[in-house]
Formats: sequence, C-alpha cells, structure tokens
Amino acid sequence: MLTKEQIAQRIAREIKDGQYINLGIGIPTLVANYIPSHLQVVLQSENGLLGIGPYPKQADMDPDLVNAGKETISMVRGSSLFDSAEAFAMIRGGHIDVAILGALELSENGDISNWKISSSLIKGVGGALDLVASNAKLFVAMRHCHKDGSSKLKKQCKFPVTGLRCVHKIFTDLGVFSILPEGGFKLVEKAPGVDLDEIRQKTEGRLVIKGEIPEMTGFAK
Amino acid sequence: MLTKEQIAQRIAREIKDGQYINLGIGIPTLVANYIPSHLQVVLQSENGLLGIGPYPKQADMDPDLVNAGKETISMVRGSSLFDSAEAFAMIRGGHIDVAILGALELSENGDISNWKISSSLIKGVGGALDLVASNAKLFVAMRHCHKDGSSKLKKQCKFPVTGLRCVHKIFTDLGVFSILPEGGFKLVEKAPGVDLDEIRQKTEGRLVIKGEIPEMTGFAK
Amino acid sequence: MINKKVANAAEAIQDIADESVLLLGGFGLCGIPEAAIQALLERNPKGLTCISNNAGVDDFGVGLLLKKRMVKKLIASYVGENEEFEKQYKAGELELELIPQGTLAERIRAGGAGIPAFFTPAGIGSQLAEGKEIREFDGRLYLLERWIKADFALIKAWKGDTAGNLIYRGTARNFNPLMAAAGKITIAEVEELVPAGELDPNQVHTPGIYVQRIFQGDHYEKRIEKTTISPE
Amino acid sequence: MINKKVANAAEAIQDIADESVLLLGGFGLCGIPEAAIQALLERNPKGLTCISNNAGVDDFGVGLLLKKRMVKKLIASYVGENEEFEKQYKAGELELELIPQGTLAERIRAGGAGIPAFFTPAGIGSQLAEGKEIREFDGRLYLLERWIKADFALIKAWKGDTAGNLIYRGTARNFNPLMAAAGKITIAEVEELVPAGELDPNQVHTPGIYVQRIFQGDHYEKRIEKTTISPE
Repeated sequence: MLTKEQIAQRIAREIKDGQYINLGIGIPTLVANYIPSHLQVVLQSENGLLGIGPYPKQADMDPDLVNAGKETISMVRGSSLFDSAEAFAMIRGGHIDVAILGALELSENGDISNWKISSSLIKGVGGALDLVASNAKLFVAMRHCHKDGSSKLKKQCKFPVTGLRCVHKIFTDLGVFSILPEGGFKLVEKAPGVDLDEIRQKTEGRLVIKGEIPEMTGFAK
Repeated sequence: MLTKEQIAQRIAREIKDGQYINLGIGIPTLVANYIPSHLQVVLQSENGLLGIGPYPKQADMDPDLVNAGKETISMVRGSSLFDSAEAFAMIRGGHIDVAILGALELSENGDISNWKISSSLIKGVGGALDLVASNAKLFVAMRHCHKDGSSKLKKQCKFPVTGLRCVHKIFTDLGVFSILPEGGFKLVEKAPGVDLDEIRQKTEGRLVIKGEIPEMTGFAK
Repeated sequence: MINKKVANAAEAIQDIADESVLLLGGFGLCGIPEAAIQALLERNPKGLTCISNNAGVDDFGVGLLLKKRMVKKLIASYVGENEEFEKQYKAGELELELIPQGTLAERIRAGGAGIPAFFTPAGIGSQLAEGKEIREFDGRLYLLERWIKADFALIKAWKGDTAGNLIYRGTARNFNPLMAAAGKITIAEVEELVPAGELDPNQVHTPGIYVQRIFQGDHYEKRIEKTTISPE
Repeated sequence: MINKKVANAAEAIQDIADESVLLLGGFGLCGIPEAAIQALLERNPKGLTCISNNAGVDDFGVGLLLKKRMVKKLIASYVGENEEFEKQYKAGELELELIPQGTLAERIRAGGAGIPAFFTPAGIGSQLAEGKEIREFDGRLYLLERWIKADFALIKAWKGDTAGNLIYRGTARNFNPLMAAAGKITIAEVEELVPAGELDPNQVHTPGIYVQRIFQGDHYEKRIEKTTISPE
C-alpha cells in the first residue's frame, strides 16, 4: 500500500515537459514536491496565479499570496497574476493540460464525485466542477477505499456526480488504473506488496486485469 | 442653420457633471471641445481608453495612443487603459452614461440607422450597434437632410436599422428634437434664423410643435 | 476626472439597507473588504443576500455578518471553513446557493459586462444542473447560466486613486475586479489612496468607471487562514 | 518556466498553411503584428480566413495580405479604410462577415474562455440579427452569439518574457489579449523580449499560458493612420 506521499510521487511521473497543471487540495498538492526539476512545468492556482512556488520562508510570508487551499505560497520567476474570471477562463477554455484532483468516488465509466452537500456535511463545490468539465487530462488521486472499507471505485457513483466520463487515470494506494472506453477500471500498475486479490476485493466496479501487471518501484525513502 | 461646430456646442450643454461619455466619429468628436471645464466628465474611447485628452502636441504624438477614429490623442490625468472586450463590457454593461453618435437616418419612434452595406458602399459597423444597444442615453448629431435634400428624420428608416427605439435626443443644423413615447419628433429648440416652416418641410416623419419654441442663443463666435 | 473619494467606510456604506444584495470580494480571507465589513457590522442591516466565494471564518470576513445574523441568503462556491454557517444552515435559518467557482466568477463577470446569459460546461451531469437548460454545441453539452448583479459591491484593492482606478496585489485580486463591474454601487477600499494621475494608466486593473465610492482603510489585519512555510 | 522563445517571425509562422484561420490583433494600424504579417507575405499561404477588427490600409497591415490575394474570407467590424478590400469584395473574390465591434470582441473572448455561446443586445432589430436566435431576458431582447476560435493568433505586445507573459502599451492593447487566448497556436511579437522573471507578475496583461511562441521584432514602423495634433 502506498502512502499519500508515494501516491503523489507516482503521479509526478506522469507529468510531461511544458505542461500547465492545476493541483487540487490534499494529495494533489503534494505532487508539486516530486516533479523532476529538469521538467519545465507551470502550476496554476485557480484563485489567480500561474507559477506557484514552494511554501515561503517564515520571513517572506505574504497574506496577499495564497493558493486555492488558502495556504501561504511563493511565486516562481516568470509568474503572472490575474482575477478569478481569467483563472477559470483558462480552465474552461482548455488551456490547462493536466488537472489532478481528489475524489469521493469514481464510476467505472469515468464519472467522478468530488463534492457532496447534505444536512450532515456542507463544504461546497469550489472549482472542482469547472476543472472536471475542462479539457484538461484528469488524474485522480485518492485512497482506494472509504474509512468504512467500502470501495471508492464503483459501478455507479452513490454521491452526486460532479462530472461525466471525464477521468483519465486513477492513482490509489493500491495501484494505477485507466478507464476503458467500454467501461471498467483497467489495472495498469500495482503498489509494492499488494496482491491482485486485494485489489479485486476492494474494487466494486468492473475491474480488468490483463497480462502481467508491473509493480511500482523506485520510491524515494 | 447651425454649423457642425455649433451643433457640437449645443450638445455639450446637455452634459452633466460626473458623466462617462462615448463620442462617435464626426460631429460627436467635436463635442469634446465645448464641454465646460468646471464639469468633471470622462470620455471613453471604445478601443480601450477612459480619459481621452486633447490632440497631442506634435512632439508628444504616440502611435500607440489613438482614439476610435484612429486619430492620435492624449490622455488626461486619472486615465485607464484596457482591452476591447473590457471596453465593450463597459458599454454593454450600462456603465457609459451618454453616447453621442452620428446617424444616416432616424425614424419617428426612435430607431436609428447608422451603417449600411451595399455593393456601392462598404464601410462596416464598428462599435455603433453595441453603443445603441447599451443603456447609455443616446444623443444623435447629424445634418437634418441628406445631400440630395431628402429628410433624415423619417417615418421609418429606409436604410438597415442599427437599433430599435433607442434615440433620446436629436441635434441637427435646424434644431433639437426629442422622441415622443407615442412616436414623433418633438421640436424642443430651433436654430437661430430658422423658421418653423423650413423644419416642417424638411422633416418627413411626424413632427410635433407645441407652444412657443425657443431659439438657441449664446454660441461662441 | 470624476472624484469618487468618500471620508471613510461608514460614509461609504451608509445607504446599505435591510434586504440589500451584496457582492463581497475576496478568496478565503485574502483580499476581503475588511473595513466595509466592520462598518456594516455597526450599521447592522438585516436580511442581506451575500454573494462571495467563501463565507469567511467564524470571527473574520463574511463570517462576522453571519454571526450577527445579518444574512438571509448566501451565494458562494465553498463554505467549508465556517461553523457558524453550518449551524444556521442546518437550523434552516439561512438559505444557501452553491455555485461552481468558475461559474460564479463568470456569472458575475457577465453581470458587469451586460451578458444576460451564457453557456458553460461546468456542472453538466451534476445536481447543480437540475432545472437548468442544457444545450449541445459542437457535440458537447453545456448549461445555460444567468448573470449576477447586486445593489452594492464591496471590494478591496491595494492602491487606488480618487478617480476610482484600482490596482490589486498578489492573489488578493481574485473576485474583486469582476465584482467591481457588477455592483450598482461599487464601494472600493484601498490600502493607499492617491490623487488621480498618480497611477500608471497602463497598470490599472479596475478602471475607475466601475467604482462609485472609494476610501482608504485605516488598518488592515489581512489575517492568514493557513500558515504554511518552508523550513529555513 | 516553459520557454516559448523562437528566433524570428519566419520561424514563428512556419506552419501557417493554406486555408488557415487567423486572428490578427490591432485596431486600425495600432498594435498590429507587423513582423508576423511581413513574414506571412514571404511565406505566401493562400485561402486564409482573417479575423481582425479592421482590414488595414492598402499598403499596411492586413491590407498587405489582401493585396497579395492571400485572403479568402475576412471577418471584421470595420473595413472602411481599404480600397483593395472594396475592389475584391465587389468583384465577388472575397467573402466578408461584418460583426459589431463589441460582439466581435466578446465572441473572441468567449472562444478563449470556453464559453460556446452567449446572449448580447447588440444587433437586435438590425440586418445582422437575421437567422440568429433571439431570446428575451428580463423584458429585453438579446441575440445568441457563438464563440470564435482560430488555428493561429498573431498578436503584438510591447514587452514580453520568454515564458510568454505580455505587457501592452497605450491603446495598442485592444484586441490582442483576447485573441491571445483564442488561438490554438498564439504567436506573440514584442518590441522587447526579456528573460522570464523580469516582468512584475502583477503587471502582466496576458499570462504566458496563452502564448505558444514569442519573438522580438526587429524594427517597428508603427504607422499612424490619422495624424491629429493640437496647435503649439
């Protein structure tokens, strides 16, 4: 089973030179730490910044400079600042190449649920619906199961759907999955030490395992 | 009969303190020269400037600073620059208080024609359609008649219509007219030395003359 | 130039009445109209509709208005950081309209720009699409969304001039420029107010035409919601 | 940061082919992509669709492309200053689509912003409304207008950096920022190209994400269309 950091590390390997990337809150934010330094990529913050840098040193902390998770951040050289309409024009207009988001659940045809509202839990929707509706390649980072042990990889989403048929690749603590055109989670890689039966058991939707499944290697300690 | 400059002078008397104004090409542009200096008003140029100043001195001429008529201009203190989408967002969004335009023809219910396209004359539409569709108070500055002597104040427009029921006040070389709610050009003031019969004769649409009609006075020589 | 300067926050907001609809700038606690909110607490109008990306926190930002029960309805994209909100909402004392952040931004931009409605892909397939018109363009589905306008927009900038021109700083820009254009009366507060002519026209973010009143705030707390630092 | 720098105009436009759809920035002759137009004349692709507010004049700007018969269709708001255009149009050799200037700007902005269609009041009652959907909102009529996108956008800025960030100057900004976002490949030419990090992020008008290629032009004529001066 992968740790949160290892999931982030694994996703970072998907990043290609020259990409503009939006990182959601949670595991996606961690991905920034593992992007190889030889790649030229730009991280967007949907509250109005292209070019997120590392967290600032204590002395450089600036209340006028936060990311979409409201954390204090820094800017890299060559950054630009803009308003919220422009930030989402970029997203909606297909200018962001990759969006990495968390999710509550996924369905086997690529639908995603990443917000819910009920009398017992109200958080809001934020920018997730705009991101899943954009043309960005959508990577999902999440634990494979809910805390009660039930699978987050479903036949159909139980929670309200945020976007239809939009997920490209899924990175959980158990493995990497793609969505098959005809529906179904195709296992692409498995986490070190996880056996296929565990993945079968913890995947509620249609799971496709074909041929030899490589095991991930090379995680930083 | 008023000269072009006198029509502009007369319109300038309608300007109120605190207004944002868009001036069209031709007579409207001249209005700027006659706005009383104690009034705080701002002139918009729909190619991206709030705060048009006078024509520049020869030495200050800047090819990167032109008005909507492509003339070199200057900026007053407190100006701001923006792109064309923002310029028309201002217009369409109802932020401009007064638009002063030329016209080919007007109808007695306040329709305006200010562009035409035919095999013999192609100019284009520019920003006129956006201006007449805005919530700005629309003042029209034009000669009362075409060169062939036919009236520009019609029952119905012969040229293609640019905007419906949008004209507030009309300033010609013969007089000032408002549009009656039930339709009709109401004579408000007449030009010095013009008699009412001439106005009757040169107005094709319904003309309403009620009571004593004041004659304009006080033009700068 | 037209002079938009007023003396202070209290004067700026003096005609915000019960049942007013307000746009409030800011993202989280970043770039919020601190001084106007403070003055509003003193004036204490009731039954407000507040449109803001977030609900602030319990003791700062829009959260203060909620706590004082001045808000009837909240239109926002994310309200997760506010317990007072959750309490009132669960008790049925507060209406909530949740809007995807990009759609919220675009609806406000449309309000300022005179676009009564537009189509967006965000929300297709979700609960938020219920009751909305759906149309296909070039093989893809989109929702029809309406403009948002308000009686007042309360916004915060870094520098401003007496003509109402504004310059923002960092990510404190966020919703402020769009809201400036969508308020019938837009009240801008700035950290530094200069005479018209001192800002470079080429660097103005919000043209003065959108601002009806401007004042310089006294003291900005600029509270940080989440302090995250790199090791030295 | 991603480096967008190319050597020169010829390299920047090398894949503009016959039948390409182009957005060309500028208002009149102000803020037009002089160097890209010059390189395009040499490359000489045919059957172009050019989307530009104006058609230039006979011997400058888009007018040069018309003169060389490289243009099949022109989409513009005002073409009054160009005799070559008029000649070809009357001879039926050139298609023309006239769009109100504000609608043209908003349709291009929509293209860049992923808004497939929107409603605007401009054109209601006019010839240009023919065949378009009309709808009433809040008692007023509006036309439905579609987005505009293009294969390439050729734009001109004052300063730029290697990351593609742009700053415009004066009213030479005009259509350039909107077009930057609506081109599949956006080619920016600048008077001064600096390394990424030298422009203030707060003053950038066009974020680099919209620009795929950038180069510094050699010599800008910046021709003035109408010289108007005040007496000394």
